[in-house]
Amino acid sequence: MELQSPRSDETHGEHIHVVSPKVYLAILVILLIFTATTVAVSYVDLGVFNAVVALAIACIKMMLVVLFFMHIKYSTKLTKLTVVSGVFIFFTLISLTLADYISRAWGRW
Amino acid sequence: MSTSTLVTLPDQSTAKIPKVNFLNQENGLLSWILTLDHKRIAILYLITTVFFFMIGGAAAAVIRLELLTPAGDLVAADTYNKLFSIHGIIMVFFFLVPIAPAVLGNFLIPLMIGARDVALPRVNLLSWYLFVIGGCFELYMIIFGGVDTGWTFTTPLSTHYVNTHVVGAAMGIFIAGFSSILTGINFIVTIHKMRAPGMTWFRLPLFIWSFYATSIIFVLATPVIAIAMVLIVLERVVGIGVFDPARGGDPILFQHLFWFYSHPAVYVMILPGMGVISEVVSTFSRKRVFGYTAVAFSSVAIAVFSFFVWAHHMFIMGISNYSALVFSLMTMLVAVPSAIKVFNWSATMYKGSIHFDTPMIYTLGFLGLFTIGGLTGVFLATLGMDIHLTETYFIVAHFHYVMVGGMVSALMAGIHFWWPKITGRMYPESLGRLAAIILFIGFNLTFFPQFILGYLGMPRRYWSYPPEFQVLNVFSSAGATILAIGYLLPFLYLPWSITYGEIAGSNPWKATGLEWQTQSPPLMENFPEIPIMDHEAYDYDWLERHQQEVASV
Amino acid sequence: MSETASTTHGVLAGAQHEHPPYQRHHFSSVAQQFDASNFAMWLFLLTEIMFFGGLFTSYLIMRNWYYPAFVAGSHQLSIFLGTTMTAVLIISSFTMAMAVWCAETGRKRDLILSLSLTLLLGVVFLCLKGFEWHGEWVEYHVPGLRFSVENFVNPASDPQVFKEYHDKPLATDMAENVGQYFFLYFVMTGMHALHMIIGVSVLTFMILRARAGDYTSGHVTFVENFGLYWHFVDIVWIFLFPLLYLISRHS
Amino acid sequence: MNYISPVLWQFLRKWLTHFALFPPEASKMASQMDALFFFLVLVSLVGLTVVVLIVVGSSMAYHHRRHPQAVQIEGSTLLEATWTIIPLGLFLVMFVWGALLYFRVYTPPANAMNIYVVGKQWMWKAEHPGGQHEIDALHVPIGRPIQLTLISQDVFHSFSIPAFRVKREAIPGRYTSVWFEATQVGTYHLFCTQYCGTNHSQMIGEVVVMTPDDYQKWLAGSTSGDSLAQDGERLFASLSCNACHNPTAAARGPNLVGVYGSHLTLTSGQTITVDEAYLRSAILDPSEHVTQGYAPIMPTYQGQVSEEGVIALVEYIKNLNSDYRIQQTLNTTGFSPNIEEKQAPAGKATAAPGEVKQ
Ligand code: HEA
Ligand code: HEA
Ligand code: HEC
Ligand code: CUA
Ligand SMILES: [Cu+2]
Repeated sequence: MELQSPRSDETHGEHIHVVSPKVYLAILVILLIFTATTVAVSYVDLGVFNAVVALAIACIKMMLVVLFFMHIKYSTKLTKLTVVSGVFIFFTLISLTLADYISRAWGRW
Repeated sequence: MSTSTLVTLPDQSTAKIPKVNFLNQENGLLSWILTLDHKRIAILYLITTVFFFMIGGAAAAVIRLELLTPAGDLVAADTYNKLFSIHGIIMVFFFLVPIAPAVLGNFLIPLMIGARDVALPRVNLLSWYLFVIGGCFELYMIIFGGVDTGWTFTTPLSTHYVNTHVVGAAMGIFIAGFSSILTGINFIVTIHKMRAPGMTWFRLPLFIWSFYATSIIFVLATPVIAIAMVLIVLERVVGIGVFDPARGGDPILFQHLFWFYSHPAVYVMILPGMGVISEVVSTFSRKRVFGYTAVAFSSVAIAVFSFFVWAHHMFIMGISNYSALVFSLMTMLVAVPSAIKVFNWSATMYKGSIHFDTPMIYTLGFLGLFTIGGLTGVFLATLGMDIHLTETYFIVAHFHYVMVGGMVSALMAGIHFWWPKITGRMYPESLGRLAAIILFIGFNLTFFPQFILGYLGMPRRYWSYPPEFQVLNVFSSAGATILAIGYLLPFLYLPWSITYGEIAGSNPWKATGLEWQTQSPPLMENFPEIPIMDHEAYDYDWLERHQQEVASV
Repeated sequence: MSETASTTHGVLAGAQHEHPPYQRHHFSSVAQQFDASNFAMWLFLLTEIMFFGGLFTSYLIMRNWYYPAFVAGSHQLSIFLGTTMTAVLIISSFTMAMAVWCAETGRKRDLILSLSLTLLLGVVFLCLKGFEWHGEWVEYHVPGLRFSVENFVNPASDPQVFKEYHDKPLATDMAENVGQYFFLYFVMTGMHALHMIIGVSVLTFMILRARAGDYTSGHVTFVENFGLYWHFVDIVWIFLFPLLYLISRHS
Repeated sequence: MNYISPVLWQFLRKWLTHFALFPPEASKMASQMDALFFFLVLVSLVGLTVVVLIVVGSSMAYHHRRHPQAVQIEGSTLLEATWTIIPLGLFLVMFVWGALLYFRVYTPPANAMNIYVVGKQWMWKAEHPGGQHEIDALHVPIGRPIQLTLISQDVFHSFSIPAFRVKREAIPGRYTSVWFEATQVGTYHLFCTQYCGTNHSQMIGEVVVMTPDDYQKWLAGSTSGDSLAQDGERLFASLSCNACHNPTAAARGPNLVGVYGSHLTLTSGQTITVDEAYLRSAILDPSEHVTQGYAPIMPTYQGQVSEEGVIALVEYIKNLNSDYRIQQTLNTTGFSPNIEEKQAPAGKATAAPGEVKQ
């Protein structure tokens, strides 16, 4: 094939992976269930864990959307790496900033 | 191999300006301002950023005049504050951050990787327009009274205590920020997806690696200053916000957000220069770059590590001592890749066959000045030392050494190096060398005394100062005059050369990059047909064989 | 590799091949074009992550400093409205995903339907949001412009919320800090709404183009990329919802 | 030269004869800082020399006329490792040394004499424990560790004494501290180094270092009558803090005797140590940290006391070691500050200094 370009690293399929509507529907249902759960859990007193649980559920929901609605599960390594690096720098911003606040001798913590 | 200077290559004496090239392929103002061609957009950027450089330079001139005498006698205190604020804002956000990526990067990335254009030409044009709109905000702000917060917009000064055009300045930066973001996205996509066949990652010129690193910073850091600017504007408009200590906010939070961008941004202001230096050192030593992989990865390392060091600008500003430790350590780490690069460039010259054309002279200047600037940066990163040095002229000297001595020298090297490619003509070589030498001398005279001033304790952003600092300040101002001449010379001979310069031919420096294997100036679509890369970068043997082939055809 | 063999002629001088009309001149293939713009979209979303990153950082710091104020502020928001908005947005993400599927499989009528549903849900979300903002305005909860600490120093002055949560009165200095909560609330939901408005505008434009059959003839890039954007905006809300609405709802 | 400025000529001569590269070393820290500086300069010179030697050496040896054919060298892992590891090692040494110094400058010794400094646009106001106030000046004795507790009333300022090699930002809404021990009698520059608006460059003054005897004389000569703690005591009465904080059984607030330096448990379960910063915060944002066992009823005094007033109150509470003092404030009314031994001058009686009249 003379058209096969020798571009080295990224392999891209000729066609995008088509995700079936059934998957989408399943994800929708799960997302709605999680939404209900997070609301319900917020009415239970878990102390600091309220926030933890709420964020954990949000993270799961995010993962579902990213993996399926946004097709990351079916995409190239490059795209996956892109997403991961974005999230990583996002956490750098948050964690290093908060680390400063937490470690102050007397801040407002 | 010929021993004559490179400028008189056989190729050159017979060369003609190609009949069709990107400069004359289409005509009329509209064909320029609506162009999608990356080379034309680069030229649009060149014109606008140089315009902003003049504004910033004019402000610098008045600053140095004012500092000639200890008393604040030339301009009012307010005016002085506006001058250095405008100088900093314009020089950083509207000159040095955009000029290298948007001019050199735009022009060269597609040519170097063998593509017809950047991946998203329309986005490219859009980013120029955003830049111009942002610039208009700044011009409006300057004309209608300026801003006096310093380029760092320290809260709560900028939000509650000054009544100058902070909103205008912040909006300008916000909009221009999106221009940077779009440029960054465009470059990353282009480098990933548009490389010519055979152009593997490790065959890319090192220039591309450093622009890739720059683009990472553009994409990940710029949005944070965008939101910081939005919060400043909101706080000024509604009177409450997260930065206001009187209403429960925290001004140091602003520092975190600001420097999260602005520290990586200083590497935006040096990485492209490092790319240029790699090309120039190699070409004029006629030798492959020593340790390609190390130089390539150190660019990426600088970009990645630059995200973990921002709080070194806040060592005495009330961050926790433990945080200060971590950030100081990370700063030490980020300095190492720069050191690797400097040594690798030096080693590239070893056993080379060195030509001292203008770009090379600028490069030699870069190596010395960047090393001094970088090492004094390490002084500042050393926690205890920073207590004494911070907020003095030592910092001013540090960052002018890296930004002006380093980056502007590299930029000059780059512009001179690719000028024949951009315009098809040579500039007067002797004037070029003269300007480079004047720049070097003027620069050192201007900014070296500031290191001493800083250690003596002269604070920065001072409109008047105690008389014992005067002598060094006069040296500095005298140096600035020489520096200005060094800048003005290219302003004269480069435009002159567009019409009167010798015709350059496609590869006047006998360089190996793909951009030199096409005509100068190139066609709109860069290459008559997409080239295939079948050799390493900086392969001078390949070049020789290739040229013989061409000659024998 | 076949590189050396093919050095004699350049791969692909554009004119020799048949191009679909939507392939732009500087790309050598449709796949390359799709890859490039898809990747560009992802990079753009990275910048969006960082853009909201600054806000999340501010939020976390203020919330830890002024937790009681954030609880009191949060209690002022209607959980019913918030949950409804979340559901609406999630469903709209689903319809958007379906739109991508329709485009990929060339179903023009279904595509228009999915896009229209997405648009509708987006508009519903914005209306609910506007309704909620209006409520805050009426109740003097807009810091800087129309703000009063009355509801927080004297929770009983807001019988509805009081009946549900029996909030203890806040000291005036803490009550002032509810301003920080609402400042962040307005900035965060405002930025989110701004993204929604942009999304809704683009959707309108897309529906028009879809009717002309633009996306169902193989050129799905635009739909796919817009889908990414829409899902991203959804994700932001997925985080805003617990952070702003669900602070200590028990009590 | 003469033409530019006669002053300049004079200074050029002076400068050439004295050639100052360093500010005077007038504190214990100064020589340590300079030692680090010399080390840094030395390492940098070595590094720079190496680079310059390679570059200039190659330039001369391999000029293309002398060396027409370049030798292509791919690289050398060994060499590259060398110039990665050596700078890294040196940088780490700098880091450790610098960190040690940093902690020394920002960790005041326990026996330091505390002076409060308030920065505001555009002046420095120093408050000595004896009640002496000075503006844009700071008098300190030689040979005694001095701690500065800094705060700003408006924007960021930065308190810098180059001769002592110390500097610290004055931050709105928060105490910061720095310390030094002067070693040389003399007058030194005091700068505001953080840009703070129009007259930033005028926010300067002098630091006067005196022998202990001179210092005592100066203290005696510039006292305004009351010490900081006495000012605080007056405020404590006039703001009716004593209405709740008193030794009676009916007191609604905790007894403040000996609270400074103690460990408190808050309703949030956190334990904290009471320092100046905590006291300040307890007065201005009381509801942020309510002490266990008490209702959050203490009103905020934000906007009612100036930073100087807060300092006076803090100093008062710090020095409270018996109920007797509080009893005193209960016995007097806020408006007649006739505190024991001294008769307050008439006319000063209307409002305690530091109280913001609205
Ligand atoms: C182009 C811009 C640029 C670059 C590249 C740098 C590079 C560096 N900078 Fe600089 N910096 C600025 C621009 C830049 N800086 C600006 C604008 C400010 C001030 C902002 C303001 O407040 O207005 C600033 C301020 C600044 C501070 C804050 C000071 C303060 O506010 O108190 C610090 C502190 O750590 C710092 C450190 C460094 C370091 C460690 C590097 C390193 O990356 C340098 C690495 C390079 C080298 C180290 C040289 C090469 C090394 C060798 C050749 C090895 C030598 C051999 C041996 C040691 C054996 N810089
Ligand atoms: C890219 C960045 C960049 C560049 C190129 C420069 C270039 C120069 N800068 Fe500056 N500078 C900064 C970035 C830069 N600077 C920043 C970020 C600050 C901090 C601001 C702040 O504190 O907020 C600063 C601050 C700063 C100060 C400190 C002010 C203070 O703290 O009080 C000084 C003082 O000497 C100075 C001087 C100079 C000089 C002499 C030049 C020279 O190199 C300039 C030489 C150029 C010319 C002289 C122009 C040539 C002439 C023309 C093109 C024609 C002009 C037309 C007319 C005069 C009509 N700069
Ligand atoms: C209405 C009563 C009241 C008044 C008036 C009052 N306080 Fe308090 N104060 C309290 C209560 C109750 C607490 C404990 C709960 C808390 O920490 O908020 C307290 C706590 C404190 C604390 C923290 C120490 C500790 O043990 O918790 C300090 C310091 C303090 N007050 C100082 C002052 C000063 C100074 C004033 C006057 C300017 C003042 N108070 C006025 C009621 C009051
Ligand atoms: Cu105060 Cu500068
Ligand atoms: Cu930095």
